[in-house]
Amino acid sequence: MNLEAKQQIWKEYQKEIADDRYYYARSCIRQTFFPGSEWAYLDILGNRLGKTVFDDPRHTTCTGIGYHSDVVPVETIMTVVARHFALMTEAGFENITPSCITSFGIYTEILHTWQEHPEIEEQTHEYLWKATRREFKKPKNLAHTSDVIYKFRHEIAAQKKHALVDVHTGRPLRVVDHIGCHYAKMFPSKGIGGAEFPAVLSGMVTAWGGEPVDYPERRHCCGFGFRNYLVLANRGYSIANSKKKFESMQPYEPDFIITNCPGCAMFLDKWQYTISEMEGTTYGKDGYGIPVLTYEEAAALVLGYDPWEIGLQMHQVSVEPLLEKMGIAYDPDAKYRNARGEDMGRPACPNYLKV
Amino acid sequence: MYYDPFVLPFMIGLNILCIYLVVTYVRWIRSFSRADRHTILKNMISIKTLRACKEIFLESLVHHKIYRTSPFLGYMHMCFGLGWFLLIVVGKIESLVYHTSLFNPPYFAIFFRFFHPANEAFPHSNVFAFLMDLILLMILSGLALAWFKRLYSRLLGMKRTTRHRPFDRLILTVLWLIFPVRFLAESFTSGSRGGGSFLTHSAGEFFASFLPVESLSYPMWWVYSSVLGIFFLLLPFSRYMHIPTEMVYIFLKNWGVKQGRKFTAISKFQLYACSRCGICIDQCQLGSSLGLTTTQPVYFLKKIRHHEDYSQEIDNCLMCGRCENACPVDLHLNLLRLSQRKDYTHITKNTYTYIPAPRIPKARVAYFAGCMGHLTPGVIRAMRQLFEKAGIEYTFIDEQNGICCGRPMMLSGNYNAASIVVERNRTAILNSGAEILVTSCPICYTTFKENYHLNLKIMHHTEYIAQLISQGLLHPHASELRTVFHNPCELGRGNGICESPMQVLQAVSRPVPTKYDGKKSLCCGGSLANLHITPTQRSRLSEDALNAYLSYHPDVLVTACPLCKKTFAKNHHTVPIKDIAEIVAENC
Amino acid sequence: MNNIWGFTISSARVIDYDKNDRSFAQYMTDTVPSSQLCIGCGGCTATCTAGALTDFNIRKLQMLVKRGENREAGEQMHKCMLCGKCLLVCPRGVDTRRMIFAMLKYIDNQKL
Amino acid sequence: MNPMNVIIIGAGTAGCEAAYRLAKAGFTVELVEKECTPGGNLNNWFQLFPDRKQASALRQLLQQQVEHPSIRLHTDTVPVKIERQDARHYAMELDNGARLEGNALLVTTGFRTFDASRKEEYGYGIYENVITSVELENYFANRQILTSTGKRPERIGLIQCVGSRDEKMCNFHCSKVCCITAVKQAMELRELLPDAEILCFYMDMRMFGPGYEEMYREAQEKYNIKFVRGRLSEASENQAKQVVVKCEDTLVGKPMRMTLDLMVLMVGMEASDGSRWVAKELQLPLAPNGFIQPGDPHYATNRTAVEGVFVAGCATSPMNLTDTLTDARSAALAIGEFLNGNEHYN
Repeated sequence: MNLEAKQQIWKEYQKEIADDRYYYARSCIRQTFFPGSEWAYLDILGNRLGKTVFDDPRHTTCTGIGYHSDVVPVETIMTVVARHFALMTEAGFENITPSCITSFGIYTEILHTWQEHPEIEEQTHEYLWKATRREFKKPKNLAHTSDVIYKFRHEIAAQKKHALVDVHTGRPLRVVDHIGCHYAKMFPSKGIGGAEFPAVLSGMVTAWGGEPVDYPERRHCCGFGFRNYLVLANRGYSIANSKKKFESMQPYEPDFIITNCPGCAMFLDKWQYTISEMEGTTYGKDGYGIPVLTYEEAAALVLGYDPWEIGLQMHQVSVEPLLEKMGIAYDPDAKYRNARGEDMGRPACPNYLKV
Repeated sequence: MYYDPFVLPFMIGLNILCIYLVVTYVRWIRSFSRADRHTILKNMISIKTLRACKEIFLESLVHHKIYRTSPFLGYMHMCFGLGWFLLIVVGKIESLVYHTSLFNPPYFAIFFRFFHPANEAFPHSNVFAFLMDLILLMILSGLALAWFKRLYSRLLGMKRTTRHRPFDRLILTVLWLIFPVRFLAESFTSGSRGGGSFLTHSAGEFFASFLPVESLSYPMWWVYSSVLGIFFLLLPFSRYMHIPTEMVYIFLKNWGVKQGRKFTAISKFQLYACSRCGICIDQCQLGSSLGLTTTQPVYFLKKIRHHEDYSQEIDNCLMCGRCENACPVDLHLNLLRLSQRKDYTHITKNTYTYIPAPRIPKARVAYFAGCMGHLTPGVIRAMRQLFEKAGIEYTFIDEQNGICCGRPMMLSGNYNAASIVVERNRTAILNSGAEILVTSCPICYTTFKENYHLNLKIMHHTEYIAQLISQGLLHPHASELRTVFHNPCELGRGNGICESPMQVLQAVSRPVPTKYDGKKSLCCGGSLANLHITPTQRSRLSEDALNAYLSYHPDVLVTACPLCKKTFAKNHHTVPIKDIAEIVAENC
Repeated sequence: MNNIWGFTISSARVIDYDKNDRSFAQYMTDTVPSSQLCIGCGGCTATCTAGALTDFNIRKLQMLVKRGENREAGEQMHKCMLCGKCLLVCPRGVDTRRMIFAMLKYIDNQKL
Repeated sequence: MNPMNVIIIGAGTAGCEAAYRLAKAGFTVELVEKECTPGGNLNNWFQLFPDRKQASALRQLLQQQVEHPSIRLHTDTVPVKIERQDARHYAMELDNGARLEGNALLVTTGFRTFDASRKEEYGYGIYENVITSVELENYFANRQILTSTGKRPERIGLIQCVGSRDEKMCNFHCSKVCCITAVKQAMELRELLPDAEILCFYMDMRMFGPGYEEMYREAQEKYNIKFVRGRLSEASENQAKQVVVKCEDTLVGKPMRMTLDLMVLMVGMEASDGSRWVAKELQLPLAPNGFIQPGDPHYATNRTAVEGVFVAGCATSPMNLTDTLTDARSAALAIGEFLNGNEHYN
């Protein structure tokens, strides 16, 4: 593969990312399934990089899941998003950084709609006012949180404790990146590297010593697709998409998958278990799965956070083989203990997937 | 007692042969179906047996069918068949007259000249001697022709002769030796002891003038007996198995045993009844147009008999019936070929259930254009016009959503599937309530007649038009057109419809007689029965056939089959190709 | 394996040319070389007696076989009545009828 | 010295154009035509593609050109004998008794349209409402499109590749111009019959010339011509004398049946009888498709295997008008070089 040619294409798609003072919009899925991930992000930005991030307890879901499942009308979602902007404005921030790819896509879409149709923006002002008596200003800068990490990837690399390298052999870890569809497929110019060759995650991987894997189904959707997963009748189609990706990446023997979309992280992780239960197939080495990390988790590991502190025990696919490769010390007993040190009990063991 | 050790080879050979033949035939006949065996028993004591005897005389002995191919060839075969037969029969009578006992040993007649002291006269002994010499001369003349044929086959009316196996050539040599050796043995005997007649006696004296015939004659009888013995022993494994088998086959055939679609015992009889005379070779257009030389029935049957790979030959046959028409043994060559085609279609309860039961308006006359008819709308239009002109009310069975008659499937061996299609079509035809079924397609015509079991009159449109003309319902006017008629295989050879088209053509045009008239017509090359040749080969075959017809310089080439018409129309020619119905419609 | 999930993994609809069994296609090419001449004009299917009454589509079936999608051919081929009309209309000179025989034969041998 | 003389057989587009170019270059020309007027197949055409210019305008231009004083036009006559004494001397007898002599021979015998009645399943000559593209041009000239029953057709089908690309007719070649002719004729039909449904049945749309693809787009977009990818297998006639056609809509994957008020067969090109006769007379080799084989497909397109005998236009292969005119001029150039003895290549 001619990487230089690829980088030529990326060049056209370089977006502006604010330097500091971010208003943080949490993700429904991420905070539910990978809560440690969001905590790690806030901690890295605040304590390691010295940035100001405002984590507003008042903000709500963007209703994106409902919107994409055709149960929330566009006026409603616009009003909800306008409220987020209002909260941001009230808090004195101008740069919004959603943690969720779907939220990011929705914000982008809405801002674009308002730009093309000012009358709709006007109407949203009215709806918001009627509903909450709030006023809002549009954010000056919209970036996904992975964009922010991408922006500071070299700063993180400078502080790294562990590189993305197999410490036993010195081989760079092979990392499959998976970009959420709504990151750049709708508005390619809003993603780093555009829709075809998004560089946001591979940029991090490269900066931290890993080796991004380019495989045939790299751009394929994880299969979540909202209605496709949420409606049981369509779920077979949903999982088939992930399976297609796994089959395509397996020959490259990736060390882990990195994603920037909460939904993708969850599906790529959990479907590995489902597929193994349904068909007996596993995709990692020796009956293990391929670990799936969010970019926050990856950054945290690089910076030397404790794996259980950032919630890696919440993953279905075990991360221990990865930790061992990277030479990260962990306490196996601590895996199933909560923050207070109490035993949480152990999940039932899958039939086929090794944990 | 007349005995000499030299008869032993003959007797051993003859006895072993007889035992072998009886065992083989009994085994085959036992494997006949119960119905077939019943038929045989029913017909055994009837005029049919006499008819079979007559046929054996005409075909196995006189070989009268071969005379159609060439008188020389016919004479040659007759010399062997009839000659040998007469030699045995007259010899037997001679021996009886001499010996006056019915139960003289079988070798006695054969070696009569050896056992009979020449000076001992008996009633008509001179006549018998003369007759025996005459018959021997006849056989020897046939032998000379056969030799000649090996060298210059074309002069005997055959462009190509059969390629034989080495083993067959060996036994051929043995056969050819029999009569010259007999001639020598008798001549030498005559030379030393007298006897014989104009041939052996003269030859005996001639040989005696320079040969020690006294000491040569006895060894020569040994040779004669041995040659006969060897011939009998080799016969079951050679093509000469046809001699006894053909006779049994003729009886079985006359008693009503039919070749069905499966390869059965009667097929075996036919397989062994093939004499490999090779008359089918020249008939086959696959040979004459395409240079294919392994697929003709003689080779096909040979391959089956000797268990060679004949998978390609199964498919590579036009089933035009030209070989069958020419076969002197009257073998069912098409059916034999078909019996080897496997049924590949899987039949389930859903097979062809998609075929709808059409609603057919009722009428006295039903018209079935056939699948191919829909690709030649000119034929359909002409038929419509003729029906209208003759004031016939008719119903058009396959005007919409017509289905196949089933014959193309049968021709490919798929009888089971075809039977379902047949049943569906049959219902449609019966629903029309028609008394006469007219079809434009000879292929459909054949199936309707053979497989539909319809209790109504089935006519091809040539027959029907001929009938309309003779009934005075159509009044065509004679035109000055010179027409040549290509009789479709299935119509002329297949169903024997040769008169009607000629009557019709004579009424509307000036037909030019050709050597391809009637059952000798060529195949157009479009045959659906051939599953092997490529479209290019088909084109070449049809081009050759077309040129053969066009060499008579007709104004129009007339046929009576949509498939023939379409096949011939492939190449651009100045002579138009029309269906007989179109010619009549144009001149009505 | 018990399916406690209420769904199964959808099989891929894509023609997986790498994985598909192309021996049927090869057999067809070998036995009926003219089958390669097809340009998919549909003349055969239009004139087809069986095709008028069912979803039997000889153009599509032979194309599926060429791509290694053999299953459908196995299911459908027996709808053909072998009437030979397709042979007469093919503008490319594909020996359609022989192609069908070849397919039937192969299906019979392979128990497809 | 007398000017050199060139005999041209066939005063169609190629013949007229080549005659004029040769005359302008100082040669005298004997131009032989079997019809009463020059113009050839162009005389049957109403409008040209892709610019929809009147064919009559071009025809008049060509006819004016052949009035050049160095051109002697022999109409209503055909050659009965051609004698080639050597590469530079030809004598030709005409059926009117005239004898022409020349120093080079140009064969511009053009093409004949396919005899549609050979494609019996389409019913030309059997069904009343089946016509050929040539006949449709006549309809256009009369500005009236009516069915045999005198009605304005509501649905018209144009059938591509009739007699071209058809193994069953032993014509393997593509006639090149029928696709674009169908597009043009469909547009003309639309102008005369704004409410009719017009469909083109095609195997491939081969839009090879400048402006052709654009015209195809225009036909789809502005003229609402429907294109069906499927070859017609057979046609029949119903009681109302309409044509019922069968094809497979291959893009849907289902057989389709449709009633047409008028069916137009886009007949292809075949080597003309004149070409065949000349080729036989002069022993010119024929290409497998029956057209005269040029000396070389790239650099000797106007030469033949016989030195001094040249060929231009549709006598060598199906061509559109543009290419025919170009080919004629190229032939004039090649003949000029040949006669002046300054050939650049052999």
